Amino acid sequence: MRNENKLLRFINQNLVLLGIIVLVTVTAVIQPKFLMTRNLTNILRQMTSLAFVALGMTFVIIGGFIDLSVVGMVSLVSVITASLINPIGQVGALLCGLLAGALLGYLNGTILTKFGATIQAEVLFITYGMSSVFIAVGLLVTNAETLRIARSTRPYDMFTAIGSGSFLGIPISILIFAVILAIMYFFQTRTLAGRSISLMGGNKTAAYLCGFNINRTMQMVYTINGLMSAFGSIVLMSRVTTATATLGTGYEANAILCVVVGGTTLAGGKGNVLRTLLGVFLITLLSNCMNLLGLSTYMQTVMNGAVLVTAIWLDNRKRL
Amino acid sequence: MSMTSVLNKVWKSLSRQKAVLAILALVTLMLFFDTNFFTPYNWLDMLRSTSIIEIIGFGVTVVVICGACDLSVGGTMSIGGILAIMLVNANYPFWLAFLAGILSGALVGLVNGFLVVHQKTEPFIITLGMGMLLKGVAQQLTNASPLSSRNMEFMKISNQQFFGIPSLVVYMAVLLVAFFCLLRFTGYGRNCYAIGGNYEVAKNSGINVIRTKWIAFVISGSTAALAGVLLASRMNTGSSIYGDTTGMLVNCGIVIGGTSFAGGIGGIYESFIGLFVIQLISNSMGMLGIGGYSQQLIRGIIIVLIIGMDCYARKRKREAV
Amino acid sequence: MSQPGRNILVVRDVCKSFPGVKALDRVSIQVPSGVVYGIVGENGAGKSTLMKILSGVYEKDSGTIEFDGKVIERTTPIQALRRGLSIIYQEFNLVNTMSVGENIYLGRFREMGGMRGVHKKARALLDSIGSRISTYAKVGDLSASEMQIVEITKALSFDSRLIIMDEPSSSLTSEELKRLGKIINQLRDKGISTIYISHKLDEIFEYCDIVTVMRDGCVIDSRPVSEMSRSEMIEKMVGRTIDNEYPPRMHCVGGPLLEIKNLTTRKLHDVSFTLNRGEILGFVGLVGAGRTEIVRAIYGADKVRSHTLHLQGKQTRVRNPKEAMVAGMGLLPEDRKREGLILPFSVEANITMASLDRLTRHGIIDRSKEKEIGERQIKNLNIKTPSAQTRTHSLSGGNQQKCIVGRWLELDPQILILDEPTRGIDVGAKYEIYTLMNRIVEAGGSIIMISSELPEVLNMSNRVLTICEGRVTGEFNPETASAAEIMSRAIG
Amino acid sequence: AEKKEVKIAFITQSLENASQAFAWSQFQEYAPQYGFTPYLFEEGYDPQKGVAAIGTCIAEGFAAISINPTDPSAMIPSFMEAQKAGVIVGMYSSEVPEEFKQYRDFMCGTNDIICGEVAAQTLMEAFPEGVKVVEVGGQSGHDAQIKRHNGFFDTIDPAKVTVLDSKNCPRWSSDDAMNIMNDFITLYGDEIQAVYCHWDIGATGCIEALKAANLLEGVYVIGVDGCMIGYDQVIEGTQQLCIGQNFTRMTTDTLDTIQKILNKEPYDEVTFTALDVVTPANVSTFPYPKW
Ligand SMILES: Nc1ncnc2c1ncn2[C@@H]1O[C@H](COP(=O)(O)OP(=O)(O)OP(=O)(O)O)[C@@H](O)[C@H]1O
Ligand SMILES: Nc1ncnc2c1ncn2[C@@H]1O[C@H](COP(=O)(O)OP(=O)(O)OP(=O)(O)O)[C@@H](O)[C@H]1O
Ligand SMILES: [Mg+2]
Ligand SMILES: [Mg+2]
Repeated sequence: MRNENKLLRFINQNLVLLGIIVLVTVTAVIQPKFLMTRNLTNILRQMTSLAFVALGMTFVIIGGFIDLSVVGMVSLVSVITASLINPIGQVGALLCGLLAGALLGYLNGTILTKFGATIQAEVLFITYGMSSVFIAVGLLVTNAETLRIARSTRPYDMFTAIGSGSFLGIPISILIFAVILAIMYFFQTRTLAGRSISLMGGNKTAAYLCGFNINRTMQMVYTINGLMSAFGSIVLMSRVTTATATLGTGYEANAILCVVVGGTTLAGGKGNVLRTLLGVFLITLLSNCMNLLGLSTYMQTVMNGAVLVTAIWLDNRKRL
Repeated sequence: MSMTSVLNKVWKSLSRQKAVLAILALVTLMLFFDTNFFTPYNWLDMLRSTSIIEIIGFGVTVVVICGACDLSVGGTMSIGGILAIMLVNANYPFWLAFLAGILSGALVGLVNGFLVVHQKTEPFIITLGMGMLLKGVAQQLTNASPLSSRNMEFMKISNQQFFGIPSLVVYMAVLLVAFFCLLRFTGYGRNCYAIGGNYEVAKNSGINVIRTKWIAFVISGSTAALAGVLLASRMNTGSSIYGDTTGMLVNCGIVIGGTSFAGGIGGIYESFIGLFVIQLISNSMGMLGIGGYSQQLIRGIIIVLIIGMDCYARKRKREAV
Repeated sequence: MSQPGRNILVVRDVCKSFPGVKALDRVSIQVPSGVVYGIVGENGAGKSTLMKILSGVYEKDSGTIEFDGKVIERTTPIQALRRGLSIIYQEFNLVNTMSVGENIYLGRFREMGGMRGVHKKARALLDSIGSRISTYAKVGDLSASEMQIVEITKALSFDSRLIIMDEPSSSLTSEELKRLGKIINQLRDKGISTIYISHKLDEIFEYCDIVTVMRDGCVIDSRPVSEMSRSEMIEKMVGRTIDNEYPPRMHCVGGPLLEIKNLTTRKLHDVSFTLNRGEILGFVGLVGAGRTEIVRAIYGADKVRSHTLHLQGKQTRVRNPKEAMVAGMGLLPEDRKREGLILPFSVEANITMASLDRLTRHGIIDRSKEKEIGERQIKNLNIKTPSAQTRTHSLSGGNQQKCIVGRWLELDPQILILDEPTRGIDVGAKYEIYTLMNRIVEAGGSIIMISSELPEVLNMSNRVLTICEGRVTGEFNPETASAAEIMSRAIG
Repeated sequence: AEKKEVKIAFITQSLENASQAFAWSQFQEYAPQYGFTPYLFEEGYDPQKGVAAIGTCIAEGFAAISINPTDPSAMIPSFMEAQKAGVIVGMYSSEVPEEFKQYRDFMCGTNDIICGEVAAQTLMEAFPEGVKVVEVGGQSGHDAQIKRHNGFFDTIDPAKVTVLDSKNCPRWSSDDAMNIMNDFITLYGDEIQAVYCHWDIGATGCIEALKAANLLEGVYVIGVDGCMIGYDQVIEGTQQLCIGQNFTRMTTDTLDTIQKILNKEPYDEVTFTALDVVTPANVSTFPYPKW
């Protein structure tokens, strides 16, 4: 009786994990090719870029805000990075891309604090507008052309390595992600800056009266998000070897869904970057499994939506 | 003295509604250019172009007043249209097509309401997921290719004119008045405001909060589907791609108009203005020959500015020395 | 009109448990018709819980409730209302965005015949208790006492025979309190019973006919007020004898520590004063007089038009709370739920949040030290909580307040600003907080104390400033000045 | 007196699509030579915006509209209105369904169905003994995607061409194409002999996926569009077939036709622009594209 309860509670607390296990088992039984190493590494490669973006988004949501402009940042950073390889070389381009992401995020944070947007809905639509601005700038810069890194005259082997290289059999992109994740986990749980984010998410006024600089924390959160988007952008770009002003379309909604499915509430204050990773994993796995099971693309969209709605619903029931 | 105080009052109410300011600014701007912007045809055309999202917006406003939001209306709209076209093509009478469309929307609203109101999930995220799901259903229904109607009579519903006024504008006006009265003068509408204003208080005052808010979602779903049927008639087609950007656009317009996502503040008139601004921007820029990326850039900046200025005004008020 | 002998409400052996807490343990009370029934008890004694069970917000675990002769099994707030039992909660229960009339008849729009009917009937009700509030005014624009009147009017609109008021006076000025007293007397004359919960014993003695003392979820005693003395009541509440409600006043005032000159904002006009070392400086004034605004301005939480601030003789700039903390200030805000606590966070996190800077080396928080601080303050302040990791929203009001006090004690500020530190706190906890205040001044700190309870200010402070309409209107030595003198300056 | 400006509108699905952006640049370049002022309207893949744009064009008294819509059949009611108002309606690189042809005045360019047909024919010529192919489709529900798919499937000889699998992308983005291709590789591995991708940049994603799986050698990759990247891939030999559309020709044809109609001269209702069938063998004979 006791044990049963414990088991139930464990299941309840780890629904996402359970979902992943069920999905993996069912797919592996019906389509054994699922377990091929190549497929598994593919899934890992595929999820890294979204995982980066979702990682940044986790901080934004813990801080009690939201950001719809990640798609704009991902695309603009990809354009900037790809077009800088020729003039300044790949290391320079990479650094500039990351810097650009951080700056775009900082710009978001600054605009929001200057306007004094504090309600999530305000933030939602302001970043929605910013997304439009970023994408438009990217389009103006490239004239909607797709930039291909393979066309650069300078070496670009570092980018291809990020996208498709492996180290000891593990994709390099996932290694980079693991390092960043570890840093971010440490940052969230152990540092003052990380704590200030969740305190702000919990109660802005109280945090302010205890000496936390809300505006600065907000800028920091958005800068982190911009930086993470830049990482996501670069990983994605090196994987597909192209950069466009529309790269990463749909990432904003997907990232938010991953974060929420992972168990971070939109109310702010509570959340965990590791759980977000589970969310990303579930979402990525889902489309892979559907493809392998031969479901039509349309059915996949239905299933995607259904799984998300169910995941959020179940997660919510647990909290009630 | 009285002149200045009147002006002051006007200015105050204007600055409370940035959307009206934006309209005035755009209209003033257009005075300096030689276009047909000020022709009655253009204004009727703008109203007609905006009528579909306005109608959706009216329903969503009820939900927003109750303190939630509905991003699934895009999917609801396209499903409503697809069902209507399917029935019309199968030679069922039009009223049945309308009924089936609206019922499908009501069903979606019922499910949304169950999840958001009864199960207390986060409306933003759950309706976003629901929108995704509905898009998939719409694709499944049509095999992802647009479905044209073969019935020219059906097309007329949204493409005719009543006394020189496009029928869609007339439908919109009727719904505008209906929704305005619903929220302003009926017990149901007032209950919505109470729920959005303070959920617990409304509950303790004996308002059936669950039912009221749930009905709001049904209303929102039904109007979205109704708009979908009208759109199908307007376009003579039902397709799964129609609603892709609608959900975000409608909710954004509502916020631009000044209806607060926190609930309890705003109304139909505000939403109407807010949604109209969006149409006005693209119409005036189109006439000025500003297209493509620059238009997207300007639209983004205007959205940021309108909502940002609203925030800023509130911040100034909070911090006033 | 009252029918003596007939009980409007009979509660028998009601129990209620929350996870880890037995909030009510076999509670029995009997409320006759047409009386004012007082309930007193420490924080967390279970007063609010009992009322919430009566009004249907919580469900009882066991026991019986009889209202108006009928046994009530399960009820919802609205059923209770329609039966004639209304409750005015500690926190206001109004929709700020709607009009007064609509608030009174919330949810009964149709029954009242639409907008016009609502306003007409609301007007009539408000007139009947002699209030001139416009029924079209937005509730959010009203003052606290006006909101209270709206609440009472709402209760009357249901033809209530029992009105529960859970700490109605915590946000009222003495003037407004008098008005409330009048209304309660009117209710009594109409045969309507009132349950009156308060920590302010003066009010209990003034208004109530019968009083029940609760402690730790149990009813300790119920008696006519006339048969119970003040000291007896306090003794029963805290379960021990308290010789004094206030600890002895400290006399360790030194030289000037903080000098404020020409503080001006939208609401404040040229406020200047000095705070000395080792002094407790009391601010007295009506609600809205601007006391909170003064301290928030000093603390850098609000913007100001002009002011100069000298700390230990040196001109210092305090533009935000951070700088205030660096300068050695701490603020215990007025509204603990909205401004003080992070409710979904643990007791520990709430206690340590101001001193995180000190626990941080190279940006990394020392978790073991954090735990240590949490435990220390919980013990130090005797915070009643299952564990340091318990979320603060399940704590009672007084214990929540202690968490915030603990937060500042840990930081040990030179100047501690306490804005209504004992609002909604029981006598025992109050005494503890007073002792803490004394400990702080003894150690060389200074305190600015804002309180709406005049006796408290008079007994604790070394000096009292009266504030009226944004101006400092007087300075008194509480040991020599009379309460009447001070109040007359505070009223203006 | 000053001559009245002749305004023509180019209404496109989305300028985010490079081919459309290039087409618009061609309008900007050539329209002045005909004395037209070109205006741009964008649907952003939302047909409602196209309808609204046509309304604006009517209000503003445009002479002609050249439109490449997201969903041609949805435009019919507004085409009727435009014609009633005397605005010339021309389809650009897209065609309305047969029964509605009376509501547009002319069409210039190719039909995406033909792209699919050419892809199928070239594929069958390259593999006379039969071939196993996977299809990576464009944005599902999109006019071009539907037509390129239908054209291909209606042309292939089921006896010779086995379609192993076919999936559409949620969007026209190369990472979606790459993900789908990866899953195809997992499922079919070296069975895959050919890939038909609906657009060149999507083909980039497919090629990268094949490369990573070491399967690129010998796989016949088909892309449609004829942009720089497509040409590059053909030159590199990673893509075997690139079906190009000549947007400069399409634009000048459109402008020609509009001028003829305005001058009341006889004109062709349909002007086909031949597709460029670019293969590694003949790539040097085509001019390198400008987009
Ligand atoms: N929702 C709840 N969940 C868990 N515990 C609760 C809840 N509400 C109250 N309690 C606990 O029940 C006990 C009684 O609380 P109650 O609010 O009734 O006290 P009170 O007498 O009204 O105190 P105060 O004077 O501070 O308002 C407290 O120990 C409190 O922590
Ligand atoms: N005339 C007014 N107009 C608008 N708001 C007011 C007015 N008076 C008071 N308030 C509001 O009431 C709050 C309490 O006022 P304030 O802090 O100045 O008074 P106080 O003396 O500290 O009163 P309290 O006893 O409530 O602490 C203020 O924060 C302010 O928002
Ligand atoms: Mg209480
Ligand atoms: Mg105060």
